[in-house]
Amino acid sequence: MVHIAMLTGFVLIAIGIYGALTNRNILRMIVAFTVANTGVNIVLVSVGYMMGRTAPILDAAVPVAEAANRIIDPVPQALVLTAIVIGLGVTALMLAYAYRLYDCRGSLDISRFRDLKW
Amino acid sequence: MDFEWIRIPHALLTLLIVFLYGLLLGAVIQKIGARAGRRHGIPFYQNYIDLIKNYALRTTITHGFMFYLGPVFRLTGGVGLLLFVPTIYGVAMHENFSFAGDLILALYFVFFGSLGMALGAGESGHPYAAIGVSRGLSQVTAAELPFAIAVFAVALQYQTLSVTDIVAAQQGSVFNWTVFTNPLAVTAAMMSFLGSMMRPPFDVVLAPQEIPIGPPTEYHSAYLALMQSNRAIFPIAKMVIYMNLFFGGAANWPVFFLKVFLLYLFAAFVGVVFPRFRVEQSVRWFLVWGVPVAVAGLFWV
Amino acid sequence: MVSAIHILSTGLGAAFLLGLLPEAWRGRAHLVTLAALALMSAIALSWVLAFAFDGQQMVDVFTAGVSPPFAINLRLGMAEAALSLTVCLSGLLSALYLKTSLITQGRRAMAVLLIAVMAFCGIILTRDIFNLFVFVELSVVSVGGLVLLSDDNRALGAGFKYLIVSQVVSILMLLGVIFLYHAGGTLNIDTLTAANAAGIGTGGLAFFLLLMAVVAEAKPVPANGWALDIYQAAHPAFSALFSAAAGTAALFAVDKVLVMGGPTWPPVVAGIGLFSFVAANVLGLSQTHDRRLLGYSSIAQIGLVLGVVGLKDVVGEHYLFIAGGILVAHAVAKAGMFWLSGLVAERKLSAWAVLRKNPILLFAFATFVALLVGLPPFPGFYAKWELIHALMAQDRVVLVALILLGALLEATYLMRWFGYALKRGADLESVQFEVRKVAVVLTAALGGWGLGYVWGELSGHANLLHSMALLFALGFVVLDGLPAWVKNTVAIAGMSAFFYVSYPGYDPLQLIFASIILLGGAAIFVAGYHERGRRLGFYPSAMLMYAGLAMLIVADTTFQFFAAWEVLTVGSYFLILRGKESEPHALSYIVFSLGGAFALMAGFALASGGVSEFAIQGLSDVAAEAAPWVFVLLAVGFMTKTAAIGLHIWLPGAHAEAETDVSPMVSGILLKAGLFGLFTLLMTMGKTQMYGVELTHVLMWIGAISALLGNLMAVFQEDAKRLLAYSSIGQMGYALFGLAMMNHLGWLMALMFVINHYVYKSMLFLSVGGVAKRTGTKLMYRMGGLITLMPLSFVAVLIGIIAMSGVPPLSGFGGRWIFYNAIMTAEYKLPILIIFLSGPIAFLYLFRLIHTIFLGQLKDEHRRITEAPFWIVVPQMLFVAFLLGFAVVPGLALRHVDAYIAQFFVGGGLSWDGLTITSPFGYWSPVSIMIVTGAIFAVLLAWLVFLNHKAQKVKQFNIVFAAERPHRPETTHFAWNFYAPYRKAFGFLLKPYATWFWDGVAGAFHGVAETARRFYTGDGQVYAFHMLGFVLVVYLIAMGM
Amino acid sequence: MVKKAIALALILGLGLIFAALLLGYAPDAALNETAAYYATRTADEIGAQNIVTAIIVTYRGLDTLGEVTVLFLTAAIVGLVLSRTRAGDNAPRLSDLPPPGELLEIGTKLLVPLILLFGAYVFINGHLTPGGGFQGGAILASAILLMLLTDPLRRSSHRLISRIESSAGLFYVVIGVLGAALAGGFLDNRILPLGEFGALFSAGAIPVIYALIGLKVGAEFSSMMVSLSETEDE
Repeated sequence: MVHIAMLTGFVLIAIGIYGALTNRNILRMIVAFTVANTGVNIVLVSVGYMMGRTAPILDAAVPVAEAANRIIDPVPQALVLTAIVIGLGVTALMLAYAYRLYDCRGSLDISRFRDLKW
Repeated sequence: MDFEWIRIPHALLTLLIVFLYGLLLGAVIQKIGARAGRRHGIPFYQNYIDLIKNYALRTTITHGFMFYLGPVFRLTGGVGLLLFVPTIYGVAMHENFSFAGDLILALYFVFFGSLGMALGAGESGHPYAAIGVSRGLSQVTAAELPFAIAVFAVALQYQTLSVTDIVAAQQGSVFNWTVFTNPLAVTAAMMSFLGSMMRPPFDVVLAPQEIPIGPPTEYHSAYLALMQSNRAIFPIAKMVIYMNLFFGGAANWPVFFLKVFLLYLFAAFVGVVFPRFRVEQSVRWFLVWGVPVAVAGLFWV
Repeated sequence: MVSAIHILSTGLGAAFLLGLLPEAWRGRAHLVTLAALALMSAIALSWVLAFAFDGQQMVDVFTAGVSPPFAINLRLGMAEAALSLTVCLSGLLSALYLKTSLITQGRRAMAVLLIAVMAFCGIILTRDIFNLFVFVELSVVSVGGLVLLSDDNRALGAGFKYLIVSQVVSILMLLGVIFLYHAGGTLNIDTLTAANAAGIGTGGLAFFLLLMAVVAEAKPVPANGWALDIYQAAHPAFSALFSAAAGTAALFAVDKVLVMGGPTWPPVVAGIGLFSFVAANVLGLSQTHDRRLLGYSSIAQIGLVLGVVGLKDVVGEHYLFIAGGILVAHAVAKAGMFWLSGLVAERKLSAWAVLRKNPILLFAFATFVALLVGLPPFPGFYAKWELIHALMAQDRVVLVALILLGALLEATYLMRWFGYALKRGADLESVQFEVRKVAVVLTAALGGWGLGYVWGELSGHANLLHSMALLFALGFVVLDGLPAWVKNTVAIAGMSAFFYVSYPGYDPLQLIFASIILLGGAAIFVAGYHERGRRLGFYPSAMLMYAGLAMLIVADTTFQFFAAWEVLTVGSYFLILRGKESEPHALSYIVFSLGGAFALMAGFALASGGVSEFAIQGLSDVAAEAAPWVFVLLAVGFMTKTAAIGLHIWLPGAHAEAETDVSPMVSGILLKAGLFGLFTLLMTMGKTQMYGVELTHVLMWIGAISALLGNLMAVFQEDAKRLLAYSSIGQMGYALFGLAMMNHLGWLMALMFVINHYVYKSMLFLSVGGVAKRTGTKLMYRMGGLITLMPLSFVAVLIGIIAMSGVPPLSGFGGRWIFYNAIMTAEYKLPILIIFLSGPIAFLYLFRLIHTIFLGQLKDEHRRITEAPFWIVVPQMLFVAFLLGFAVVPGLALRHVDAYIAQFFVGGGLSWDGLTITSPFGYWSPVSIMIVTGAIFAVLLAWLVFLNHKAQKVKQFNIVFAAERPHRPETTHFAWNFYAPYRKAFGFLLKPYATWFWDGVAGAFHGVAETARRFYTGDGQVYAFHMLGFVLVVYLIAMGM
Repeated sequence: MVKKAIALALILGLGLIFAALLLGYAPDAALNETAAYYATRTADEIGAQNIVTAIIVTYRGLDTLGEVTVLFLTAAIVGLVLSRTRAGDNAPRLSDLPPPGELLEIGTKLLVPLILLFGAYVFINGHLTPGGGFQGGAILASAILLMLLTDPLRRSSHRLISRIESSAGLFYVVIGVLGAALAGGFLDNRILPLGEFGALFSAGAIPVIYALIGLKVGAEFSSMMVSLSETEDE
């Protein structure tokens, strides 16, 4: 179960990166990266998952005393939230770039932006 | 070996003898050369006459300061060279001023006159003078090399740089002469000797038979006379060194006259047999033939 | 003390506060930004001071009131505080520099800048790997934003490439973080280390991913195309921040992360770092765009530090000193250079010539270059010294070689650039620089000096900035505004006083060298009165050289020796660079000199076995297996300075193109530094065999061949100063030969050459320089007949060439006499033959020198010129007097040295009885020679005058040849190609094999650079390929290890 | 083609690493030390029911502050970038655009307050139930999105948004600093009483912080959307 989730995550990362490496269109690259990010996030949460346990919320169902044996690892959950938001921030920044790039060159082909080299 | 005032008149005496003999020898050798070429040649007293004539001439011009000093340098070089080396072995009055320095002094003093002469000639502004100097200097770098190595070999052989000591070591028997104890070094040195005597095949520096060339080109009257004086003294001074280093020196004047004459004759003999080298040819000749022999002589020791 | 967390909270708080300010309050917003950055810097500074002076211990800052590993904690030690300070200060200065831009862009831009600085500090401070990720992402986003500030539209592309790559990096990093968490059960670095998480399950792989992610932030070659583009296109003030702060933060992150991984990974990181260092420097060679070049240099420097980080265990206790030294020097210098580039309008390297308009900026530029190259007294210098020693202590010879190669390449392009700035480009009309920006640059430069002081204090060696000589020299930087004659007087007085004060402390050998350096130097300075105006830059450079020389001869330890060596090298470089056409020659000088210096450093390190404070005397007991290598390294180092054949190609140009009074300094005095080194080497190490070959014999050969070829090349020069320069090669060859003979008289001869060469070469360079000043050319065939117009110069040259050729009665003969006596006991005869050959060759060029300049035909255009300037003639006359005196009483100087040398050799000395000097083989009486020669000369002259007193001076063309009267001096002056037949005979020896060889080396490096840099195609996607490929290749290599 | 092949090769290489990670992964049987600490100590130390919230806001509060800052940065940069191109714009007139339609207009009027309320609920209860500042903030922003859909030319007050954004951020930092000054460390939530476990006003400063985060995130998303929508006008 965990392995399946994790495999899914990895496959998504691989697909995302492959997409980013082969698509010349900037928007497609950005989308590919979001796919890869999603994959990363899946891997992230799957690491903390433990079979047969419940969410780390100490309500009536999970008394404090039993918490250590009843809940899944809360840390990856916290991390993934942060990772998602940061990923979102970077994606937004890339989109802003895409906008400006298109604005100044009229094209979204990454290979057109090679004036700086060597 | 310190200075005493009496050395001055003694040295002047040596100088006088050498000077007179040098003038004579020059003419004799020239005559021998002429006869070998089936010409009549000059009388043996010709050099004395020329010298007196030149000293007496009154038309004198100068191109400047160095021009004026050139002949003085030249003759100082010749006289100095003679006087820094003991002329007659074992005779105190002909040890001259050899207390001032050893063999090395003599070797380097050779250049004193040449340098001054070259400078004086240079100021004349005559391109032929400069060309002569250029050729002469070029040739001498190679010509001196076998000699220098031979001298080094001899010095090593006798473990001294003092001319007197070197001569002393050769006394006793003819076979103690360096020419027998280290024939290779002497052979090499004699090659250099040819190069320094301004005779064919190494006389491109002065090229006396064609247009005048070389340092004396612009010199005349008393200047020329000084140089002629030098031409009498300087070769003999040089031959004294050769004699002392390689041929056992001379213990008295007759032996001296003989050895010097034979050495001079050797140069003249080669001169009439061989045609003239161009500068680069003579440079190569010395490097190809002279240097290996000299090196062999060095390792003979 | 304010908690370190407030470095972060101040930045963040101010960033948010900016959002509350009205849009129109841009000036005030900028002030808030500056205030926040200043506050952050102040906090960091207070900690730095506390660590440095109050014995403050490292502190952990807890957040959330919970102790780690359960909450994030920050750590603040000396390193963190210092690096945070670096980051904050570069942020502050950049913000100040960017004032106009920031005000135009508005408060949002300022907030981004603040957050960037805050994020870099966060990377440095945090001890939690996920928190590290957050700060890294923050820095990515803020960098992405700041790149947009550039006016250059291409910056957009660069920024986007950066984002692409950082996406890849962040994916790797997150995977690494989460799996490391899984393996170690925590995110805290210290706990992970303690738990050895990298050794559990997938922890190793996870660690690898994390490590690669942080290493990628340090922009290793080749996964760094994006960084170069950013450096090139972004606003320079931002690039300054990016290079100084981001690089610093990334390196510290690597350092932090690396401890978790166990012993496998440091070598990998070291390999990556050093590869980057060398590769980036090679690539830098072919850059023509200033900012991109700086980018390559940044990558190289950061690579070097990365290498040191990887070698942490090897360098041991000096780790912080070394890594920190290189890092702060890099940060300050690189930031400064980027700020400078913002003041330069064009992007060509030669466009930096505009800095010439402002001495402050030029001073700053020089400071930055020196910081980067690691010249004394800057931190990089101390750090490199310790680094090489630490590596040598562990026998990491290959690493030492790599680092020195990289450093040399870097020095090459930086120095080349400096040369361009100083010499290239047309003279521009005056340019107005913004005072604020100049102030920022100056602050950085002064900061560099301050750091130099600090590192000197920390070094455990004597602080160079405490050296009187160096301080005196640096004082001239301050005095530079005064008129030249005032400075000249101060210099002469200072050097004389210094000599007077130090005199009692010198041993005879030092005394000889000290007299030449200090008194001789002062004598040459007399010529300096000729210069009008202020002569900017001359005195600091010259005094720097003299200071180095003065420090060199009294050096006790290898460190002092090396430091002095570098100081004199730098000073002389600046001095040589002053010549009109000297830029390429100065470059080749400094490159050779630094190469030689590096050889010295390696040699010293090898000799001491890595002990950085090592007495020079200790060279005499170097372990037998290392000794030959030490000998070779040191000898090569010293021979670059004496310009032994093969290493000589820098000399002719450098000496010939230098200014009139500089040529004697760099020829007559500077070359002696190499000889002094060789003296020291042979005095301590003596004869040394390598594989059965006696190395001193090799030196003899080198000396002999140098003498021959130096002289031979001098013969064929048309340029008078070049002729003298080549002759120096020959003369130094003689001296080297004498030393290598390893007998008493050989050394005495070398010393004689030391003195004589100084006198006559200084004199000749001055005379020739004076003539060149008057005639406007250095080509001898264009002169001629100047004897009557410049009689004093003529006399100087005359005496000079007589002395130099060794003709009695002048002092040159003494050298020859000692030489012949010395070779009598030499064990090895063959090279002597070459010396015999080269001796007379000297006559050729000397005669040519005097003849073609002073004799022969006067040219029409020179008929009105006068004697050389008074102040240039004065020192020449001093030298003439000295030469005549020295010829008569050489014993005055040599006697004591003779006695001094006696302690090194058994027997073979001279005896100095009365007027005659006696050796075991011969004798020499200078006074008698002088008197006899003088007397004969006087008598004959009197005789000639008596006969010819009425000689009439005739006109110039009163000569006759080939039946015509010459009328044109040009066609009558036999001067050009004076020794044509000689060339036919010896020309084959003159093929410039050495030049071809070095050209080939240089060409190969440039070729590699030109080809290899095409790897950076400029395509962002390709850069992502590089990144991934880099990770995989490192993985494969690491797995293979 | 070559490029794809290389890309494929690289991905395969990456795949090897992934495979190693995947195959080497063994799920923990019990909570590791850190997680166990959170499970057992959160109630006492933080007083939050939702352990994830406790971690996000307090234990790893610095991360969260950074996270918020990332958003702030992005918003600022997007604004910066887009305002540059927007300079000198000629605003289009309403009449150029098709009307949004009655359903949307009325739906918007009805839904926006509800959405806003829901968002506030989510972030205020972040320490008790799933959800929190980010989720709540995103919900808030969706209300703004709805408004923009209805009236693309509505010039929402940048100033207001940025005020909210900045002051929320500033307060967040201030609370953090207060934590350092008054309690155990930066961002310590115990500057306010922990209250009764499970109550709305409990867990110290967490609700306040989450509220600030919610506002801030909402404002940031809104500002980004507004900026983007305004550029789209041209």
